Amino acid sequence: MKKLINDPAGVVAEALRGMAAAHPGLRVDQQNKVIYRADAPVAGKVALVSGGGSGHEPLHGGFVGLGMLDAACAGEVFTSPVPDQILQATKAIDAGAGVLHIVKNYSGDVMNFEMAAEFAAESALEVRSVVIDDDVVGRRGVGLTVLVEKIAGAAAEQGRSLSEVADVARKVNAGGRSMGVALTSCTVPAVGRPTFELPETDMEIGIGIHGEPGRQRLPLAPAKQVAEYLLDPILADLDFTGGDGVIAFVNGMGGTPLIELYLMYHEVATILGKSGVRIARSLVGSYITSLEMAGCSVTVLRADDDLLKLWDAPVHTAALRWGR
Amino acid sequence: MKKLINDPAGVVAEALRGMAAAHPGLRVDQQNKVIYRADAPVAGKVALVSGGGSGHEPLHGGFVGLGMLDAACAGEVFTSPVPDQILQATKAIDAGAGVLHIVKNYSGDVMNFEMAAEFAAESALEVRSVVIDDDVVGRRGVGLTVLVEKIAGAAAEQGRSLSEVADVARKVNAGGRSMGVALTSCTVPAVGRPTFELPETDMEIGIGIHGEPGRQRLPLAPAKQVAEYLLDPILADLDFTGGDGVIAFVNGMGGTPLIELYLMYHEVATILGKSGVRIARSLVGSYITSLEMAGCSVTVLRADDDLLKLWDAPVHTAALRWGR
Amino acid sequence: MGGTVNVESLARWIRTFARDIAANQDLLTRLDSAIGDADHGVNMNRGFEAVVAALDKHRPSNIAVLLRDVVATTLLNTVGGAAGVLYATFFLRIAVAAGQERSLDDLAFAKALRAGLEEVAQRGKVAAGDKTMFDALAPAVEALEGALAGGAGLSAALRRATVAADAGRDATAPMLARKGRASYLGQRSIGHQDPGAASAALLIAAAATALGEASG
Amino acid sequence: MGGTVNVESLARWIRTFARDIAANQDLLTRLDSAIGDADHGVNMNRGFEAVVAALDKHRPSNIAVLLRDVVATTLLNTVGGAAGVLYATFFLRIAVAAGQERSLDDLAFAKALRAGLEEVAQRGKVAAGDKTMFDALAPAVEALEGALAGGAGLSAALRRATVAADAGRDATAPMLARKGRASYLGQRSIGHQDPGAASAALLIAAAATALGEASG
Ligand SMILES: Nc1ncnc2c1ncn2[C@@H]1O[C@H](COP(=O)(O)OP(=O)(O)O)[C@@H](O)[C@H]1O
Ligand SMILES: Nc1ncnc2c1ncn2[C@@H]1O[C@H](COP(=O)(O)OP(=O)(O)O)[C@@H](O)[C@H]1O
Ligand SMILES: [Mg+2]
Ligand SMILES: [Mg+2]
Ligand SMILES: [Mg+2]
Ligand SMILES: [Mg+2]
Repeated sequence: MKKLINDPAGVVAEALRGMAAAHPGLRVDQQNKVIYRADAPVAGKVALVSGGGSGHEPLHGGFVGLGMLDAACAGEVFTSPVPDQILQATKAIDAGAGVLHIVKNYSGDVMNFEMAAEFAAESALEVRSVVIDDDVVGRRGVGLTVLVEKIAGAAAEQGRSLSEVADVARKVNAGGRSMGVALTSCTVPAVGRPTFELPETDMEIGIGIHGEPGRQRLPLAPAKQVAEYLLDPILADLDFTGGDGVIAFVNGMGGTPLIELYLMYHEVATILGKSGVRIARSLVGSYITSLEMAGCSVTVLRADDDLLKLWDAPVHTAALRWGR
Repeated sequence: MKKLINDPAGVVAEALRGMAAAHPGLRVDQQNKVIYRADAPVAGKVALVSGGGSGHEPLHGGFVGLGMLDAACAGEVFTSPVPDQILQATKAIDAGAGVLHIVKNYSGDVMNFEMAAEFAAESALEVRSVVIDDDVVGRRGVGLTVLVEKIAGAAAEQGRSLSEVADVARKVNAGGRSMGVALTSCTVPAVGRPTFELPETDMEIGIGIHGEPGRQRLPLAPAKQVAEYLLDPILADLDFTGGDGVIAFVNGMGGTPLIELYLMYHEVATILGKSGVRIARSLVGSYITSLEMAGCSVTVLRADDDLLKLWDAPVHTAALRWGR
Repeated sequence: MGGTVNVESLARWIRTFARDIAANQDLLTRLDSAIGDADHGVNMNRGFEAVVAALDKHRPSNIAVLLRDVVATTLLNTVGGAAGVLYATFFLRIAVAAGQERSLDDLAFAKALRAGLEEVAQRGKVAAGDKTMFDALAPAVEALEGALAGGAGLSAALRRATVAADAGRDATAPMLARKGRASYLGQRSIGHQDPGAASAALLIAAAATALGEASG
Repeated sequence: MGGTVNVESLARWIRTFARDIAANQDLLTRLDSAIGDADHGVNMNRGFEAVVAALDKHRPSNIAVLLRDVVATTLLNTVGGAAGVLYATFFLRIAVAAGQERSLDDLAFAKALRAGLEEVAQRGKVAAGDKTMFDALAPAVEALEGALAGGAGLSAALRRATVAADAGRDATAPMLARKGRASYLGQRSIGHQDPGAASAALLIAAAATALGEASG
């Protein structure tokens, strides 16, 4: 296992220390492993919490800040956070306007957030949950999570109500689909060996973000072909033509360099163009990763005018930043 | 070779197409492989050109935009651009206030930029060159290049003159040092096999950014130890205490995930703290890479008030964005 | 003077399970590598190490305090993932069933396990054949109930439960996963034993060891 | 009817070198993997493929047009890296020395090579023993000059130059690199042949083949 780490058991805590040191705009609760906007709770604003296993950086901690999340709960690597963490975060950021939980659709995440929401309800906190399940293969929460956090975050920043923000998040979830490919596996630090073996000649299609094997193992193929493997099921699942176009997102899994992601984006844009899908906005980079896995995912989100405006709205986080 | 590419010979051109498609704020000359600010030449402003081999993305193309570069010339993978490209770019962005060439200190880059500058002089263009050589091992241009482009770019945006902007760039170069480590090699697409073999148990200390072997091969070590290997020679080379503090930059080589970079940043910040070096600003992420190489580099830049203000000034590029 | 299952024997059960998890951590993680995300052994071991540390510090006055405050709460806050919630839920529900008691008789213990099982099913929205820990736990509880109803002592009944849990665990191998991460693999989940079923079978075996011997 | 070296034989030299580069592309890249960035063979081959394509299209009227407009300019715009500039510089300087001539005699050719060599040294700020292409080129030019001065014909002189270039190339192996990427390796550059010296030795050998045979 070749990693820049010390004790495998301390990876998450030590990385959080680094985040805290690097970003004065964040406040990190080391004890509970929660990353907060330094100015949370933000008076009058619906608060957004997300979280999940670590190893997907910059997700979620890198998306805490103005226009996106108020708090992110970091679990162990690939292991959902625990209810107590989530509850702490929920309490800490609630500014009276209610709290939205953004949850990726994995048993563990869903159940831990569910319990946290039950506990929060006992404390008379108003919590809504949105479960993200954009992956066309397994209805897991993958790339779209980034777009949900950005867009719902902008809606909250605008002063919309809890149910309105939840509706925006659900609309994004309903209109977005993703699909991923792995060229290599990845190694959970505490395990010390790759989660699965992938021969030099093969790739895994239909992966999630936890280094789990995909739906199908295929021989390596040119980028053009890989883009088709990823987009065909996405385009078959939902109609993306018409409307105000789409947000197209090519995401790296952690070990794939940007030059390849841009090359893939070229292929994706070409296929979408041929399919009559208009790209209104795009995002290319490694935003939701699986440790050092090589590979990428493609997300396509049907956008309307409201979603595009929310997308364009200012965002100031460690990993996503634009506007104002 | 596991890469998301088509024909190895087409990687650079296809990635540039992706960049052009993804970033409406850029104009890409596919023929000459030059990435321009869409609004270049910017009237009255000193223009900045950089460039080098591809495979270091987001460097340099990702740093074209307001507050940073006006043009970036992309060479083949790990091969410097050619004089004609650089000359084209120089001519295209010159707005009458002169052009600064930011050149990393490699024989190939230096000689190609030199020839381009000679040709430009024949066309009566005013060109200055700054050669970046921050690497403590081999005086190559590495991580500091990103900081030079940011800071000199801000100076140009402020309306400073060519010689003033060149002076700023030289001041940054004089006050910054870097050192890198590789955990794995990388594979040049046209070659198809890793540049060097690195056993599972070893790492290379003192690498550059071209997948070349480093100065020393050592057994893998914990992050804390690696941080010392990198910082000791940096701190021995230059005094970073006092003044207005430093900009500390932990850079990923392409295949190392962000969670490890933050963990490394924690170690770096700890050592700097113990050494009496005050961190005024920081940057953590993969900004100057070697394809999919796993590893990182550390850059420390002595900053004064002027440099910090220039660092904080607005920048709007594909890969670095803040302010206004 | 009360039932056959008491705070001490239950604590022994937990400690035995913790030891078996440690011994099988690598196996559980390997199973989870094949069809999941390679963390089940690591997660369970982290949690049960913390539980044992908590047990070393506290002397729970009754079953509810043991299983809720020491076991379930610790698991909830240290394991994470699907298994963390589900095991915590299981013990929490047993704690509720036990109330303020210091001991339970065989039938009350079996009833408590049944309640725990049902709460797991509800929390996990899981049914038999989904290829989860439920497929080891459910036959075990059923075998326990059957044996006790047939007049067996707790020790013999737990031995039968262990056989049933092991069979249930083995039966997950040919199943197509419908819950948890393994479900994303579709057909490719077939042929691999479910890691949660494997840890659940260890839990029942630990009960046979720790509670069975206590009751003779 | 002028000297022994003319536009046609020089074009043959370039084509021969291009063929040898293609045949040795992998070797050159391997040498560059050991102490550089693994692109010398790829770079040189890309450049000389383009040069041959340009040669196929143009019929250069004199040496200067051949070596400047066809060879040097093409190399300059397609090779990149250190070797691109240096080889382009070399041919450019020879072109300047040749002026508008369609052919050169032996001594004029040797003088042109000397001028090219010196321009390379100046552009590369390189000297003997720095472990670069200079270490193959310089002894080759010297051997050529010596042989011609001693009365040898061009063919024999180029054969001696080839031997000198090969020896110069081999001698780079034990050197500590002081220029180019290999210099970053410090002591570790010792024991590896310099890739640019290897391609330069091919260039001289190609001259012996293409120019030597022409002049008999
Ligand atoms: N919805 C569910 N209901 C019951 N058991 C489940 C469910 N989801 C997962 N499991 C069990 O949890 C086990 C995986 O646990 P673990 O690996 O620790 O968590 P995670 O899947 O979150 O990584 C699976 O093998 C399965 O037995
Ligand atoms: N300053 C220099 N002077 C002379 N030759 C040099 C110099 N720098 C590099 N070289 C030669 O160039 C060769 C490397 O060429 P190549 O690999 O194509 O370029 P790059 O080093 O830019 O990748 C070296 O082996 C060396 O012979
Ligand atoms: Mg997990
Ligand atoms: Mg090169
Ligand atoms: Mg798991
Ligand atoms: Mg090279």
